[in-house]
Amino acid sequence: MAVLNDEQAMLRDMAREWAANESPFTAWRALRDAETGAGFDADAWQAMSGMGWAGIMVPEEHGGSDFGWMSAGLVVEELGKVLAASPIIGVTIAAWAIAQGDSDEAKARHLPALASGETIAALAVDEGPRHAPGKIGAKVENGKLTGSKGFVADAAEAGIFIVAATDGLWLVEKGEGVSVAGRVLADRRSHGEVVFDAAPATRLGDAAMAEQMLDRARILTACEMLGMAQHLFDTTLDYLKQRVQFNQVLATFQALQHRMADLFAEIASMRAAVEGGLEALDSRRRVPQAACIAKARANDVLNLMSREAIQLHGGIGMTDEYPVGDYLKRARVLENRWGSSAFLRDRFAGLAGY
Amino acid sequence: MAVLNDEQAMLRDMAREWAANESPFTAWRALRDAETGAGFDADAWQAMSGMGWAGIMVPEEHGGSDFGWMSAGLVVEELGKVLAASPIIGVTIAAWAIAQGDSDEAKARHLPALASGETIAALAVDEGPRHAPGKIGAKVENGKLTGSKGFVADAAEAGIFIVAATDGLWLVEKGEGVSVAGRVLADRRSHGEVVFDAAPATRLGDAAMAEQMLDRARILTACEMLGMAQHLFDTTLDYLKQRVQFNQVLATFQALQHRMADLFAEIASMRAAVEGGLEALDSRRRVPQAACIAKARANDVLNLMSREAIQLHGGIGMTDEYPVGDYLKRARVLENRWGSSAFLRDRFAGLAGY
Amino acid sequence: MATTAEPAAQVSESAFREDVRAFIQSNFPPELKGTSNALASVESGAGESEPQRQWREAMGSRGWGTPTWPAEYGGGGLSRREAAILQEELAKAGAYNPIQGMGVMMFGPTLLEYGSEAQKKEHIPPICRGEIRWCQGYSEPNAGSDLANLQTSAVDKGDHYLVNGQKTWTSGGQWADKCFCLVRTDRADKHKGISFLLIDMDAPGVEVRPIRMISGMSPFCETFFTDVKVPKANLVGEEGQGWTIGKRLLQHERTNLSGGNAMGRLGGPTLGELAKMYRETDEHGQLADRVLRDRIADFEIRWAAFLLTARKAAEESKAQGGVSEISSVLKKAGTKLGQERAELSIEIMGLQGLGWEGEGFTAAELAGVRTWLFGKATTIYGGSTEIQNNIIAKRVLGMLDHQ
Amino acid sequence: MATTAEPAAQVSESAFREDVRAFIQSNFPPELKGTSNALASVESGAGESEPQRQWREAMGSRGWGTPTWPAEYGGGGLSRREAAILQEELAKAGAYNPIQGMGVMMFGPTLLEYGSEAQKKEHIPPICRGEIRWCQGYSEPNAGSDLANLQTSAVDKGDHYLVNGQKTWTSGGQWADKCFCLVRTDRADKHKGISFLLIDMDAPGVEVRPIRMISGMSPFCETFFTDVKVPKANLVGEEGQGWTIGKRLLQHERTNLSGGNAMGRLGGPTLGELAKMYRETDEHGQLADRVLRDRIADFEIRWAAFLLTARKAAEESKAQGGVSEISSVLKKAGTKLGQERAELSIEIMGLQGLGWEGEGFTAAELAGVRTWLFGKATTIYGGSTEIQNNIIAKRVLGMLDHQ
Repeated sequence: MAVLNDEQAMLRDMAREWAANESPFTAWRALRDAETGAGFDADAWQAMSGMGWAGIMVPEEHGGSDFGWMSAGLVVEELGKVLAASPIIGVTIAAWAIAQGDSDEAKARHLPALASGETIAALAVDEGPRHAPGKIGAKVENGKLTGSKGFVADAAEAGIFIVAATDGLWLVEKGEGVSVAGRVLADRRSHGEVVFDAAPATRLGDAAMAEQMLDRARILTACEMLGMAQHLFDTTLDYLKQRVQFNQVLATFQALQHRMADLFAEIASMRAAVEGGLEALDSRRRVPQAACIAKARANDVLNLMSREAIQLHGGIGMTDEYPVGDYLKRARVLENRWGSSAFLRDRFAGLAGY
Repeated sequence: MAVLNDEQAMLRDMAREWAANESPFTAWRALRDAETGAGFDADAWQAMSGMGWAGIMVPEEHGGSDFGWMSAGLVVEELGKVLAASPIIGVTIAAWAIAQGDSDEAKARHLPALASGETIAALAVDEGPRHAPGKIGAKVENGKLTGSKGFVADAAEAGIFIVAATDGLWLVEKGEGVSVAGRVLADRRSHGEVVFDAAPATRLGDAAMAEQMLDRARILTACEMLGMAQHLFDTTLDYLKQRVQFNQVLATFQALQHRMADLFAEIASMRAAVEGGLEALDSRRRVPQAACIAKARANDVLNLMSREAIQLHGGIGMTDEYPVGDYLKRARVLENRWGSSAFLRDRFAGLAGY
Repeated sequence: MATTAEPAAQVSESAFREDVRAFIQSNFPPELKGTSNALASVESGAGESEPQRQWREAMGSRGWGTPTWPAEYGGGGLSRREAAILQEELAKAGAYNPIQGMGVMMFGPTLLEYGSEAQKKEHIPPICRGEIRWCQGYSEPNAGSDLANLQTSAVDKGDHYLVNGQKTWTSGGQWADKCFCLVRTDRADKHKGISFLLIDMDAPGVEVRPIRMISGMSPFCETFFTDVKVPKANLVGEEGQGWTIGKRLLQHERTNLSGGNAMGRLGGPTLGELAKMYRETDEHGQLADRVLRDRIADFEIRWAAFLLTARKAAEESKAQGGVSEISSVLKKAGTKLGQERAELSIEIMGLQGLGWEGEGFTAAELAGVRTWLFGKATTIYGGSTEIQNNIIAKRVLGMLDHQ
Repeated sequence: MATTAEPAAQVSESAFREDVRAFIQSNFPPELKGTSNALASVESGAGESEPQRQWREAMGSRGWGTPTWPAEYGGGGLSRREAAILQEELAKAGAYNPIQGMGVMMFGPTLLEYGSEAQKKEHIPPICRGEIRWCQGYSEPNAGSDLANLQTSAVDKGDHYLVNGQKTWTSGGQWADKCFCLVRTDRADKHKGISFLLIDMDAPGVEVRPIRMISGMSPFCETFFTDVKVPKANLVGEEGQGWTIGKRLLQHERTNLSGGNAMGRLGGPTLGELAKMYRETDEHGQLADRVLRDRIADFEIRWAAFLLTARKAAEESKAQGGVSEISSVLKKAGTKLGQERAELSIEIMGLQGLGWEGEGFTAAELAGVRTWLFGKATTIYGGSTEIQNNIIAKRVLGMLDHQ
């Protein structure tokens, strides 16, 4: 655990408590099994926004708290632990992009609504099933954006889209020239194909800013993954301490002890990498490298942890009734988002000049 | 273990017995510590040749037994187990190349001498520190070969060299235009840089034949590696059954049991791959693929096994007095020879068309 | 090594091959070409189509679905060589073996070894004809890896046993006709108190409850036995011999599970082909992503080595007779590779390979996700990888427990 | 998070920084720039050059080789912040800390915690001045991972102990002046029978025999004690307290070993740089072999995460006080990564990276081979990886042994 200041520690404790009491795994499961197609519970998001979580990256003058990335990451991690569905990552990143962006009008119009939870934002960057920021076809001509974006999270619920086009980052409001078709992925969250057909767009920044935004999205996504991996580790350890076979609890079997020790070391590495990413964002030091380290470790460790959690739980982990399968499915979706490990290693090597 | 015919089973038993009685590990160690620079013991090679092992790939009319690749592989594996130093791989492959080759004169002149153990042959293909048959610079003009070859095994002892040139495979005798400079690698066997300066050369075959020769060299090298890995596994298992810590023999610790089970499965895979390679050679079916499978598995499993053998032996394995370090050093040399796993995977994928 | 067949044998072989071809020609419904219902018998209750029924009956009438089983009990009575020819010809014609399921894979071979003459005569022929579906009553909520801890009791009532208890992970229990079951006939001895009993799934007191899995499918059940009467004629072997018979059956199970069949390796593209469908290729038609290509080749090489291992094991067990203890290695390695393959597949496809339902995904993509998830069970059931490791360490390598 | 320093502190910091610079300027012999003898003290008997001696004495006189140790015993008495500034300035000037070895890494911190006032006054100052080499007398032929099984006995003879027994893996025993040793003062109790004793290596009855390693080097010894008289003043703590003190020392050892220092991570090229020296690059100056490049990046990312883990552990242990139990994770992870790095290094170089001696190889290439081989010991000594796994599972995760 990073060494936190009082404000951060309070925020984390609050998020942890809220997640445990108001948004346990059963809350997610109730949403999923209702099969309404909704990606998150609107009331829950209002509650989160009411606690200020939607406005962590919104400047104070626009109604936010401007608490910084470490704070945002702590909240996202706690939500990840219980698999709470929310648009917090898209909203947080969008708030940063708008606040950093070129348009004062956009700031005044959207930041307060983002901070209050009224407006949902979605990030529309990739156009195919894999992260490929180097292959963007969406174009803006005369202030109108045209192109299609794939697998956009919370697309159906979004009021605004932060869109990567060939020449940089743009803001598009839902409405004229915007159509969304839902896609159901294994994680059962909200995803959609978004087609922009000469949709009115507001310019936020250049391609470099788009890259900066992606680094932030990588690190914040890694925070959700850290929460998931930590939960899987904890729940697996609990299970091993309780399940009896051969007249012994499984935790007493040395082969399992050593596997848990390996996983413990991996999760320590993942946590250091993810928290290092948040620190890099707050101090603005070597952010691109830190983002590669955070997300690549998050991908690899969560992948391993999700496989081991299933295996170490045995049959019960294979049942839909038990939570671990939902973590596994969500894990693979997030591993793909904003860069697979192969993508990130390529980027990391390029940054290091080899 | 492959299902063998009587002839093969007899040959294997003979090799196993000879290795245990006449060429145990201490024989290699005596050779190494004599520091004469010799790559193998000449008397031992005479003994091996006397048993017919030098002539396994030599046709009967030229004084060999023509027993086939499975037979050759069984002998090489047994020698690998005790880390016996010998030029058997170079001699066997050279015999095949000459027997398959274009020159009747070469057959008559060299095959009987190879079979009798009189002549040592070395394979001179790669020109740098990694296997790269696509990057051969050695050229033949007017029957004279010019070029240099790196890390050639048994170069100092060799009477003839089988040399890959830009246009195919050639035979060069030691003497005019041939100079050898020794190189001491970690395995302490005989290696040398060989410079050919307009050395008289006899043509054996085209580039396709050179490729065929390399597949054979890969599979036979994999046999030596199989013997080494099998020995390391067996000796590690023995050690674990004997070493007492915490009032228990180490073999009773479940974490070690499961690691040994993993290694057992890996060695079963390696053995199947290597024996599959030998069968492919004898039946001439899908040899290039089989060679990739055999050598890649041999590389990866021996690499793992050599690391685990050191670790599972603990401190004693780190001492020079104990044999395991010599297997480790030899392993890395052989992993590099005739294709690292990365090279072989590239080749395998190319053969499969992806 | 090359098989040196006698000329006489070659003649008879080619005659047999002709016979097989003619049979397929006359009996295999062309509309089934390239399809398969191999898993239907265990993994769904989907009904048979008319051509499927015809093909099953045709194969069953020859006993060719169980080609090497004795002809006297309805098997094909073929030699291994003939069975291989049959397999080759079926593959050539795009035909499948319609006689599948747990009866064929596990129960039949075990009953042939341990059953009474009357039991073989009663149970084997319907398996050969594909008429009866068997399910496995082994695991219980507190007897998973520690199978011998099972508590389902069978109390001797003179002419019958009275069975009470709960089984779980009963494969296809909701569609099965009969269950081969491990039950406790003696509480005093953990292993020797176990017996091997055959139970009708439609007997009064048998109740099944499907278990929904993370893949969304429900191929397994919880099975409850409440005062179920089982005739004593349904005891296989002797009372207390169940552990021995049951373990033998597990060896057959392992050998079958190792093939990775349950993980979508039945037909379909290779990983290299799949990657070429979803990823860019260069001017040589090779995958442009060299890192992915390297990982695929790594997998395919290990898979090839696994197939060689399995083939070698089959040859050796043929030479030595019986199922070898290498079955634990095959089960462990095959299921691991199957899972690796599924993970690589979805990685190749990216988010396109993670669709759950609805628009935007092909049927193959959606099936791939379910296969990936279902495949996670393969290293757990049939003796988990951890149990296989224990078996290898203790029985094969002689590494004992703490004294 | 950013450190919010007080303005006053900043002034004093910058004054301290000036002082350090001036000191380096006046005392660091320019000919030593970029060199290091950090390992010389434990890994060889190589003598000191005159400039090396001067530099050691200069650093020792300020106590800056042990910057945070108390000034009253010859340490630098610096705050952690000041020590960091010192480290920065040394690095900037290409200078090294010449005060190294087991006395600094393990024994000193332990003695400061458990030693008597007289012992600290006697032993700490010479460590701070780099005058005395200490070696570790822990392992024995039958007490490796099971350290508490040690048998070397110390019998109470009134004013002294009489020590008999054999130690092994004594690092630098042939060059050491003194040995901190675990000895058995009571056979009745495995753990409480152990005491922590300081032994002069030149005392009569002490004999050392170097062990030749697979790397060709002999950095360890077997040490034989035959009727060695050790004054009672050399007992640290109380009789029977040796296991507690000895384990504490191991925590310091783990923290130090984890850094991968022993695996050639001191200076030298990164793997990416190394690969660019030995492999082809493309038109962008990147490695043409994308598969190798991917593996190097994978390593470097995991290495970066490890350094972050170590930094975080240091911050936390500073916040909480003392060495944390994460030391086992650091030891296990750091040594594993160090070995991976060495394996990747030799793989990058191909056979050129496997030279043993003689012509055809650079000194760096030959050193790399020895480093690779020596590094195999790092997951064995200082508590093997298996022992660290046991510690993590039991002490950190609360997974108990069979009851």
